[in-house]
Amino acid sequence: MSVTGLSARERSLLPTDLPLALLDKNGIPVDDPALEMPADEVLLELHRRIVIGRRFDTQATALTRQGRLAVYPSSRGQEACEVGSVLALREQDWLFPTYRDSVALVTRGVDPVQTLTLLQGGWHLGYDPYEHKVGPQCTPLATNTLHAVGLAHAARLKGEDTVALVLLGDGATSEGDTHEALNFAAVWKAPVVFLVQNNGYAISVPMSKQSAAPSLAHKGIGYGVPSYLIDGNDPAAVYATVREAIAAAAAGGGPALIEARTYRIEAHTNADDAGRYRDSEEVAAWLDRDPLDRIERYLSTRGLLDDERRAEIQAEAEDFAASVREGMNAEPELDPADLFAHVYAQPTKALREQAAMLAEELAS
Amino acid sequence: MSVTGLSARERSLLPTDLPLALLDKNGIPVDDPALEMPADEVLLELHRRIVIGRRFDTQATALTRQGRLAVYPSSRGQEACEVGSVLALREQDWLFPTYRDSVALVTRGVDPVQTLTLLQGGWHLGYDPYEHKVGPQCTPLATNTLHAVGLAHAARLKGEDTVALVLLGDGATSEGDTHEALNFAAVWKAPVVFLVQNNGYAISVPMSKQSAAPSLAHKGIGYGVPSYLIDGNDPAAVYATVREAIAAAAAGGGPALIEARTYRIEAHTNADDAGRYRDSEEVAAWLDRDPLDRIERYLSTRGLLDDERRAEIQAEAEDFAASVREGMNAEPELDPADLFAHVYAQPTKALREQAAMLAEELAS
Amino acid sequence: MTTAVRNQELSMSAALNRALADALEADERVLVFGEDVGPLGGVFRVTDGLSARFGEQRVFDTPLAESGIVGTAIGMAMNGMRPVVEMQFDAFAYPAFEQITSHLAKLRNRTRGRVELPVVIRVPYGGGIGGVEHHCDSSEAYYTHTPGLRVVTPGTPGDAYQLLRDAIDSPDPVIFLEPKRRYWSKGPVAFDRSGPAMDRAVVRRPGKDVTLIAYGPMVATALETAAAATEEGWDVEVVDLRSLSPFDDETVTESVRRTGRAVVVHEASGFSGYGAEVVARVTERCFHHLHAPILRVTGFDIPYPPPKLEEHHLPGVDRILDAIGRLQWDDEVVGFHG
Amino acid sequence: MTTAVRNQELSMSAALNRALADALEADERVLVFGEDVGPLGGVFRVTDGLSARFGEQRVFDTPLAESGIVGTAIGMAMNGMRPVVEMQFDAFAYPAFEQITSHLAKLRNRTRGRVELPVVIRVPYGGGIGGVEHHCDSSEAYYTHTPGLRVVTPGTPGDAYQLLRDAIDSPDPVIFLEPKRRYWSKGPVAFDRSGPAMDRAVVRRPGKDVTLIAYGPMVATALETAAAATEEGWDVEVVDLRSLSPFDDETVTESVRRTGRAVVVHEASGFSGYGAEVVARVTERCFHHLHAPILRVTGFDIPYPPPKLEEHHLPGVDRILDAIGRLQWDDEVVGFHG
Ligand SMILES: Cc1ncc(C[n+]2csc(CCOP(=O)(O)OP(=O)(O)O)c2C)c(N)n1
Ligand SMILES: Cc1ncc(C[n+]2csc(CCOP(=O)(O)OP(=O)(O)O)c2C)c(N)n1
Ligand SMILES: [Mg+2]
Ligand SMILES: [Mg+2]
Repeated sequence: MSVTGLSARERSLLPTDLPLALLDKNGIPVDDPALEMPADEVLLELHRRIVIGRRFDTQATALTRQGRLAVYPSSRGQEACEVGSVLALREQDWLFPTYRDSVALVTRGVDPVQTLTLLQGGWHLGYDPYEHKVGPQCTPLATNTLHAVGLAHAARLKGEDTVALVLLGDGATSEGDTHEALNFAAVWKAPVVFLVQNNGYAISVPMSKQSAAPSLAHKGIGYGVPSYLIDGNDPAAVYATVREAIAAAAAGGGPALIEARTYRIEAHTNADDAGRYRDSEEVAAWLDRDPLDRIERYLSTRGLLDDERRAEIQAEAEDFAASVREGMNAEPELDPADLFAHVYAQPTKALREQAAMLAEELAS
Repeated sequence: MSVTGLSARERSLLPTDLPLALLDKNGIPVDDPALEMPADEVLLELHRRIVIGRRFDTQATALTRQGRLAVYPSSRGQEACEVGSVLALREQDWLFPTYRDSVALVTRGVDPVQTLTLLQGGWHLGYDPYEHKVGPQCTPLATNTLHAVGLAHAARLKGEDTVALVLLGDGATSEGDTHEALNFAAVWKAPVVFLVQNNGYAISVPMSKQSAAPSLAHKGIGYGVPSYLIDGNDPAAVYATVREAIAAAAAGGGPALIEARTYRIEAHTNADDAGRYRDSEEVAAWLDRDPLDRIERYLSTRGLLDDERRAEIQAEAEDFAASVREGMNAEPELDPADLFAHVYAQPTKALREQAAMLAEELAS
Repeated sequence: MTTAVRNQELSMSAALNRALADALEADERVLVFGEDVGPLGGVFRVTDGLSARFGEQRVFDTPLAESGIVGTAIGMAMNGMRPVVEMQFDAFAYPAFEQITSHLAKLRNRTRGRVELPVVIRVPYGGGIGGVEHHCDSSEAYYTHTPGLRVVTPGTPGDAYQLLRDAIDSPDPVIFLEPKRRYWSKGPVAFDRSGPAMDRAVVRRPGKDVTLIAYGPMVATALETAAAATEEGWDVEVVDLRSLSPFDDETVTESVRRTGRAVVVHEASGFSGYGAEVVARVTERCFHHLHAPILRVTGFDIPYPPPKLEEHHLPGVDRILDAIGRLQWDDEVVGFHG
Repeated sequence: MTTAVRNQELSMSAALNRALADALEADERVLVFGEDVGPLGGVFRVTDGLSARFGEQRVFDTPLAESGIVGTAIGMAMNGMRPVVEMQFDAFAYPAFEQITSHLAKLRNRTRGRVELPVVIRVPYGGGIGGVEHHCDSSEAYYTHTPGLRVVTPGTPGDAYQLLRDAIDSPDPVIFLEPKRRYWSKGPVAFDRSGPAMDRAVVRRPGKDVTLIAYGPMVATALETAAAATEEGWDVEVVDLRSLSPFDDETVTESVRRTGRAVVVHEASGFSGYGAEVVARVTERCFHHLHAPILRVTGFDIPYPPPKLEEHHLPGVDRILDAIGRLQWDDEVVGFHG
């Protein structure tokens, strides 16, 4: 087979060979970047939210050890994606997160206790999706991609200026739903941004067993969706890329696919034993590419961040963590009668009977 | 987003901008072709089989009008794909066809009456898949792609030199299973060739509503699968491409994706009314690109085919059609007791009871 | 144009088409989409003319992917739309099973009522049309066992109109099963929606000796059977369930307590089928009124047969009459399933 | 190493691991694959150590796609392999529903026996482990209603070993449901496969007053109930179905005719659930032996609850005892479902 050259269309759809970045791993701006460096206030906010997000994450992990959370999938190491993408959203945009994206949720403003309700075992969802325009944290992999496309397409039909950002993992890209979502979005020109957090593993399964493509971003061209490969540990790059993609989608340019290369520092969840499938050198190499370090160094070098300000933010993060601890110490108030509510808009006769039976049992 | 250039890997995976061809629509060899022209005997055989295949196809359509077939999805106009791909198979290779590929089946040597059994309403499958290494004609779209991958991977595990060729339509590429199959095949380096017959429509739905990609072949790079875009009405090009892909797969090179641009001259099936969604000019333009015409002109120009030989082949095709007519005139022998056979290896007690009940009913 | 005529003789297909048109007219949030539902009008012509009339923004063809259709319908409903989607044939709804089961059915409950999904999934189902494999499944039991879904199926053109309008207006997701062999059967259709509520069964024919419980494609067969049964001296009551989930205990229990005998009929395989639920719950409630166990007349426990054999699989008048005959009128003990 | 020990006390998880190892050892056509079944050994450690022992050619991780896993297993089986695949949790088998229903279950029949698919799909199912949403479904009824599939579920470590070996040897596709709350329960395991055939139910505890019909995770609960029931003066017989499809009429009918009373227990929602089939067919066959309608004790007709509420949903000893108490010992008429 021979290739006769690359058309302009192809050129506009393919990702770059190397991940786009604005800051290198030491926080030094890269030469001649293909992305626009966010404004200083944005960078400062990225930093602050990452500090808070990370503190939240370690707090949640600690809560699993105390038995206050049933399970917690940490996003430690992925905060550039969690925070960078959410800050790039406009108020009217929607976020469709997965189970791993609790940090994204709190960054979006969802109450941290409500964020953790699912993982606490209290109810399937603790927050109102419409309050902050955040879909339910999604467990069945890749299924949320289609919800995002539907919601965004409906917004367009209604003439609303809304973009949906959907988060998914490297593993989730293998599911049929991801394919269908990218295709529907492209055909409909739906304003959706797909952000794949490629953290190297689907539980224990490494990328080499997940895909043989040059990159996951190379999937985009097969749908006619412009794609970006970016350094997912660079908060500035994530922010800039998502911002650009959202602007394009809002302007009627259709969907975009972003693969952010990052790494899950913790095990899949507290219940997982990552030692079975990866070694500590690999983890160490990624710790060296830490997103928080990177932006902190940059801001410090630029003189935008001093020790005092850092201490302030750290204190804020500690307060936040304390509020989470406190919130999670309270047992959630759960009424068994609620089991029968909201199965249908109005409980059926059979459900009313079953509810009565349970009530009787509990009374006796 | 900016593209920094095309790597060698990318270059080897992307299809060409224009469909590859060996013969233009008038049967004139294209300049500087990227494919190898098949040997003369192959071209002659392609021609002969296309004549027979087309005669078979028109015969089958006629049988629907006489009520001898419940339904028939014609592949008229797609014979370059149907015949070219099958002749490129080696004996040890497997074919995984769809409902539209009856001509591929008879070309592979499946008895024509057995081929039509499904469509006659006699039994779900008339032939033994193992006899000619032909999977069941598959109706649930795209599901057969996974069967092909599994079979091919198993062959590799067993050390067998077997390649699986799976046929699918443009519409079927939108199903999640196609995505999963391409991905599994690529990761496993399974010897599978995916041939998409892009005939412009999924029943009534045109390509513009099916995909926004530059071509369907552009999906390949998203899996790391080398892809070909070819002229699907050029029998020589189809043969040469499938042959090349099979050789590469057999040599351990892994899967390939081929998009063949062709056209469904008839309606989706005899039950469809194509006038509702396309106009006759469009059909006429494609009639002008007829695969049979094309190879016939080429062979005639080359002096490889004269009127006498053509008459011989036509006679052979008529004989074939007559045998089909005759075969289909006989009502299939069907024993209602067979309903209960082969649900399990051994009928369960419940099925034996149900069979007895039916037998009693029929006896009374 | 739509309001002038109050009552019309229509085929079920035309009644459904009319229901969609009236719903599209009545509520701009209603969207109709799926495979070939646009210019073609659907392979059964149920959406005929709708995209021309309401525009391709509201009635449109999608890419060929059922999970995609249902998954995007969920997202649209989250954003205030009322999608009515079509699965081309019953077996082709299976790729959407995860979206239906894990999301469509459960999202209201999972979000404590915050997310409401008024989605209707239209599924042409059942056999009797000479369809080749995968075109004749009866998949109702997969849906009725999934809490959060409503499952309804019309047996007449009149119900087709009313139930589809009600399904579209329902705040709950509805699996709307269309008995494809009855698409072309005609019957009176009233457009004033004066029939019983969506979750109620109806007595289609009163009788005092035995209750025949049927739904969808089998309603007509049950009525035929009832007519034939008079010759044998049996006065058969026919109950048309209409709503498979929830189940109308009241109507069915009242009938069976009165007649003391019952037969449930459906096309789907019997084993672990919907009829089992009917037998189990009606027996629980009517045990001491029953003269004989409730029998089931169903498809066999086999994959749906090829066209030339389907007549043997499908419950017909004779087989139902046989079952009625085995209801221990003389107190002998015989079971249908052996 | 595997043959020396004849009998061992193992957890169900270990028994399953041993069954897989012995099957891989015994037959080189056996392949084990799925998500995380390789080096990790599966999230429940059922495949622990197998990829190291048998190599990544025979025990391997796949890309993350359930339809892909089942679809390729079908292709491999067509080519002479005997794939044993894992769905990580019950709800995550739904994406494979089309491959299971339209192909795995039907291909033998569709090809008139020419294509045989000895595939085993292992599905950890049920609740009681504090799992969050989508991790606790009981999906057996979706499979039991699909002709062509065998559906089995062990209630004990001993059965786990034997049934899995039998399932792998079966020429038919088998949905192998593993009750995840029992993974860590220990019990004796015999490696000589001397137990009853795969399609037979067993009486786990003989009794004469009432038959408790259970399977999978509820077998232990049923036995507990039987023990508690002696205090109330009831001698409870416990039948462990083992095979949900096909159903062992003989064993169950014999028991119920003898006791005259029965209760069916399962975790899944009751409506249109597997228990309905048990009630319907056993009632058909035992009607005149029954003193009361067969009752069901099941999960409610709701999506599986969050961890902190699941105890209210799951059938437990008290609820089962209540149902036994309602079996009209004094001839009063009360139905469980109201
Ligand atoms: C449909 C489906 N199959 C399987 C699972 C079980 N599961 C939960 S997380 C996970 C790995 C996901 O990997 P990836 O998409 O890379 O996301 P990550 O966890 O790395 O963020 C698996 C297999 C699931 N949740 N949904
Ligand atoms: C899963 C599934 N969904 C829907 C259908 C109904 N159907 C049969 S053929 C067809 C169109 C297929 O188009 P394409 O893949 O382009 O193949 P072609 O018929 O053009 O050869 C559709 C929608 C099906 N067979 N399977
Ligand atoms: Mg990952
Ligand atoms: Mg097509």
